[in-house]
Amino acid sequence: MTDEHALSRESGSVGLVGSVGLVDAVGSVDRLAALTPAAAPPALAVAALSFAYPGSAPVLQAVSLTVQAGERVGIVGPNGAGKTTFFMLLCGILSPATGTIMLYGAPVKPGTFRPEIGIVFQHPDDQLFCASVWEDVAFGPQNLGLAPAEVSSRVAAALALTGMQDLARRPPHHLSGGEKRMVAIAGVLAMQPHLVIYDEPGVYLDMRARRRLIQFLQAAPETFLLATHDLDFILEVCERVVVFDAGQIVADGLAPTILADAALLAAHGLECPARLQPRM
Amino acid sequence: MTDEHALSRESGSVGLVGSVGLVDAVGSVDRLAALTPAAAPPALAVAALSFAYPGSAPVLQAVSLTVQAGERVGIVGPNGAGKTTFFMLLCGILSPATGTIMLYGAPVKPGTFRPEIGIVFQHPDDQLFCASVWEDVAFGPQNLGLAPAEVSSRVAAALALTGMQDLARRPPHHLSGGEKRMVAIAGVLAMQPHLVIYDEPGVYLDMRARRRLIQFLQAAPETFLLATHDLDFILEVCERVVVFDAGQIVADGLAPTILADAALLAAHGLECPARLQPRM
Amino acid sequence: MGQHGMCRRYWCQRQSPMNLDIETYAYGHSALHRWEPRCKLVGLLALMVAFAFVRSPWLLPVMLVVALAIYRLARLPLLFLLARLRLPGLFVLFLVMSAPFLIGHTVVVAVGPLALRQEGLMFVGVFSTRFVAILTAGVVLFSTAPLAASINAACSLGVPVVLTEMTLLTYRYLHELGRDLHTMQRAMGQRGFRASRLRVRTLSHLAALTGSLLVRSFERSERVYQAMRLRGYGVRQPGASNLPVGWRDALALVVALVIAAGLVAVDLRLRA
Amino acid sequence: MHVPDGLLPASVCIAGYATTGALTWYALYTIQRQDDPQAGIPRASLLTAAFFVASWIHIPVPPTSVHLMLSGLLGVLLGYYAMPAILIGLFLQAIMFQHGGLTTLGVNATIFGVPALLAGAVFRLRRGQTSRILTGVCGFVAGAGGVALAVLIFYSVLITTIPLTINVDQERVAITALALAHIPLMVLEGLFTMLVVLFLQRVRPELLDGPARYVPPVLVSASESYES
Repeated sequence: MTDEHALSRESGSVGLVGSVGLVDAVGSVDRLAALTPAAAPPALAVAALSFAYPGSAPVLQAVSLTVQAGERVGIVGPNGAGKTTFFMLLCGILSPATGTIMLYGAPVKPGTFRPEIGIVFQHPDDQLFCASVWEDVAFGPQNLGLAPAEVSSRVAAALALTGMQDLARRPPHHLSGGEKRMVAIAGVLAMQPHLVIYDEPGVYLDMRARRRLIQFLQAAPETFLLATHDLDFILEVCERVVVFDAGQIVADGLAPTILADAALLAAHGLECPARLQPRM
Repeated sequence: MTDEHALSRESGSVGLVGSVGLVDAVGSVDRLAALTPAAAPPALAVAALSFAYPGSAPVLQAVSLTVQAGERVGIVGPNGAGKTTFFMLLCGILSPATGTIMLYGAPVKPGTFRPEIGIVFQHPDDQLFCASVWEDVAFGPQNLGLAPAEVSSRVAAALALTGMQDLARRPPHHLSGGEKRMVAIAGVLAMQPHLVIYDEPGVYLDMRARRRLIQFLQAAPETFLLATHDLDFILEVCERVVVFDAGQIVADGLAPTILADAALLAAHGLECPARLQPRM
Repeated sequence: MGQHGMCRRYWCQRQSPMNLDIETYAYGHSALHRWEPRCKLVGLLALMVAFAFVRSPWLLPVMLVVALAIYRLARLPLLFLLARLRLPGLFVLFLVMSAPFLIGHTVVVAVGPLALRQEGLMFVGVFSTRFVAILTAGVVLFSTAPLAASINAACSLGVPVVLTEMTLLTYRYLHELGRDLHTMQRAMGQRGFRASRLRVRTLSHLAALTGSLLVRSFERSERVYQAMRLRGYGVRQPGASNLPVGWRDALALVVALVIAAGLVAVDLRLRA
Repeated sequence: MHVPDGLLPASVCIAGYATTGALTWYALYTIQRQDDPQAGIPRASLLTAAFFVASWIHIPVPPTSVHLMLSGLLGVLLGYYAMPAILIGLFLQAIMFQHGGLTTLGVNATIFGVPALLAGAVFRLRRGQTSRILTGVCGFVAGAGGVALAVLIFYSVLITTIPLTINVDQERVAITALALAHIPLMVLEGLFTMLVVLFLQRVRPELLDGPARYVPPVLVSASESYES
C-alpha cells in the first residue's frame, strides 16, 4: 500500500462523494475482467464445507462458494444462519469437519496465520487494544516483522486511506463509534490483505459515517465479503449476493437480481431493500 | 398490565403481521385524541434545557419539547447531536445546567427514581444484569416493593407481551441478540412505565427480529421516544419526528413530512429513507 | 459458549474454560434439587467441614461412600463429576506424586535414591479421599440449583447483601467478558500476533489486552449501574424471598448434621 | 497457588474463614463509610469479572506458559473492594473450575487478599502525582510485592500444617528456598503490573485513582462513548 496507491484511492472516493447510486453491474464486470487475468486462481474456493460444534446440530452443511479476485460479495441471512462460523473457518480460526478452503490457490490450514485474509469484526472494541491509534494500526505490520520504516509507511497509508490521520496519537478507547470502526479497518488494511471480511460494518454508525464507509468500500480495490442485515448497504457496495440460511447457501447471484426477489428473501426471513420494493 | 391487556396487545400484533405499511397519519391522530383527554398534562414538557459536561462545550442548548401522552416520537440526528444526553436528563441521571423537565405534570429531580419513565438502552447486555430472565424482569417490580404475587403476575404479563415466556428460566448469556433485546424491553415494561425511551432498539437484529420489534412497537400503548439511525424503522412506528443536531432541535413534525424533506435531512447528515426517495 | 473450546493451535487455545457450565443440570428433579436451598447449604457445608476434619484411615471409605451416595441421590451424570475432578490441575497431581517420597521415615520400598514412605502414602490417601469427598459434595451443592437460588439462600442466612449482589453480578458478566476477551484474542491472532516468546513486546501487548479488558468492563459498569438505577436499584433494600421449609427439608438437614457430627465424633474417638 | 480442598485440617480452614471474615468485614465497613456503597457495587463486580477473565491470559515462558495472579493489580484498582472481589473471584473459581476449594476458601482469600490490600496501599502512596516513572515503579512494587507476600503466606501455611517431619530451622530454610524460587515469577508479575498501570494511565487514568475517587457515575454518561 504505497502512497500513490493511497492517493489514487482517495481520489476515487472523492469522485464518489454524493453518489448514492447502485453499483453499476456492467461497469463492475469490466472492472473484474481488468483485475483478474484468466490464469489467476480464485481468491477463495470453498468446497463442501461442513462444521458442527461438539454436541450440537451442524452449523454449516456442504457449503461451496467461489469468489474471484476483485469481487465484492454481500453475505446475507438471518442470525444463526452460520455466517460468522463461515468467516471463522475462512480465517483458519475453526477447523472444518469436512470440506476444503483454498485461498488464492493455497489451502487454509486451521491455526495457521494467513496475512492474505483480514477480518473486521462486528464490534470495533474487540479489535482495538493498544494505547494509541498509531500503535493499534502498527500492531499487525510489526507482527509481520517488518522494518520500522516500512511499518510507519504502512500505518501512514492505512490512516490516510481511512481518513484517520489526525487521530493517530489518541487512545482508541476515546473515539466515537464511527471513528473506532475506521481505525479497526485501518488496522486490518495495514496488513495489506487481498481478501477482507467485514462483519456488520455499518452497525451503530450514523448516516454520515455510514455514507463515508460506503464510499470507502466502493473505492476499495480489495476483494471482500461483507455480512450485514442492511440490504441497502449491500446494494450500494456489492455486485454479488450470497444468501445463507440454516447453514447452507440458498441463493447466489447478482445483487440487484437477488435483492429484488421478494419471494426468495421472504422465505429466508429477509425483506427487499426499500429501494427495490414496489412503491406504496 | 393485566392479562387481558397483554392479550389485547397480542391480538393487535397478530393483526399487524405481514403489514409493512407506514403508520397511517390520520388514524394515529384519532388514536391520540382518544388517548389524551384535554385536561391531562403532557407526558413530557421540556423547556429551555441546556447541559454541558464539565470542561466541555455544551452538549444541549435550550432544547424545548412537548410530547403528549400516547405520542410516538422518533428522535433522529447524527452521533454526538446530544440525543443520549437528552435521554439521561429526562431520566434524572444527569442534572441540567438550565431548564426544566416536567414528566406528567411533575418536575424531574435529578437522582430521584421515577417509575413512570423507562429506558431501553442501546446494548441489551448492559440491561440484563440478573442471573435469569425471570429474575431480570422481576428486578424492577421487586424494587418497587410489590408483593410477590403482584411481581409474578407483572413478570408473566411482560414476558407474554414480548413473547419471551418460554425463556423465563434461561440465563441471559444463553439468549440470542433478538431475544436479549425483547427481554430487556420486558424488564422495562414490567415497571409499567407510561413513557418509554428506546435507544437504537433495532441494532444487531436480523430482519425477522426487527420485523417482530416493529410489530410490537406498532401495537404498544405506551408513549415512547425512539432514537435510531434507521429512518425506515421510524417511518414504520412513529408518527412524529424530532431532528437533533449540535445540541439543538432543528426540526419537529409529522414523520412522513420531515423524512421526505431531502434538503433538511441532508443539512443534518441524514438521508431520506429509501422508500421516500425518488426512484432510480 | 460452545465455540470457546474450538480454536485449535491458536495461541489463545487454552483460554476457554467457560464451556463447563455449572448450571447445566440446575433444573433437575432429584431429591437434592428439591431440597430447600438454605437447608441444603447448611447441611452440605456441615458435611464438607466434617470431611475436612476426618483424619483416621478407617473413616475414609465411609466418607467416600457418603459423598458418592449424595451424588447418586442428585442424579447427576458421572461424567460431569469426572470432568470436574480433572480440573484442579497440576498442584494436586504434584502433591499426590511427590508426598509419598518426601514425607515420613518408614520406608516401604526403595528404588535407588527414591524411597516410598508409609507416612507419605498415608498422607496422600487421606488428602485425596478428603479432596474427592469435599469436591463431590461441593459439585452437588452448586449444580443442583441455579446459582442465584444458592446465593439468595446464603443471603438469607446472613451473608452481607453487598457480597451476594457482587457475586451474582460478577457471575453474570463473567460470560460477557469472557466472550470479549476471546474475540479480542482472535482479533490479535488474525493480525499475526503469536505469544510464543517472552519478550517485552509480547508482554506489553498482553498488558494492553488486559488493560483494554479492564477499561471496557469499567465503562460497561457505568452503563449497568445506570440501567439498574432506572429500574429502582437502591430505592429499597432487597430482601431474599424464601420458600417455606417443609418437614422433609428439615429432616434431611437433621440427617446431614447427624452424619457430619457422627464423622467428627468417631474420628475423635479413633484418634484418641 | 490455590490450596485445594482436603489438604488442610478443619481447624486451619476455620481459622482461614475467621481471618477472611474479619478482613472482609473491615473492608465492607470502610466501604460503607467511604462513599455511596451501592454505586460501587456494579463497578467492583465488573472489574472482579474482568480480573477473573484476565487471569486466563497465558504469559509465554518457554517451554511452557504461566498465569498471572494479578492480586497486586486488583488491589491497585479496587482498594478496599479488593477483599470482597477476591473472596468472590475465588468462590466462583472453586465452584466453576474446582480451583482452590470451598473449605479452603477462607485460607485462599487470606493468601491473596492481604497482599492485594497492601499492594493497593503501596500504590496509593503516589496519590496526586502522575509521573510515569513513579507510577511505573509503584506498579512494579505492587505487582511483585503482591506475589512475594502471597507466596510467603502460601508456603508458610502449607509447611506449618502439612506433617512434614522437619524442624523449625529446616522449615525456615524451606520457606526461604521456595520463596526464592518464585523470584522470576515476581519479576514477571511486577513488570506486567507496571505495563498495565502505565497503559491505564494513558488511556483511563481515573481507574488508578482508587474507587473512592471515581466521579459518581450518575454524573457521567457512559453511553456517550457511542455518541460524543
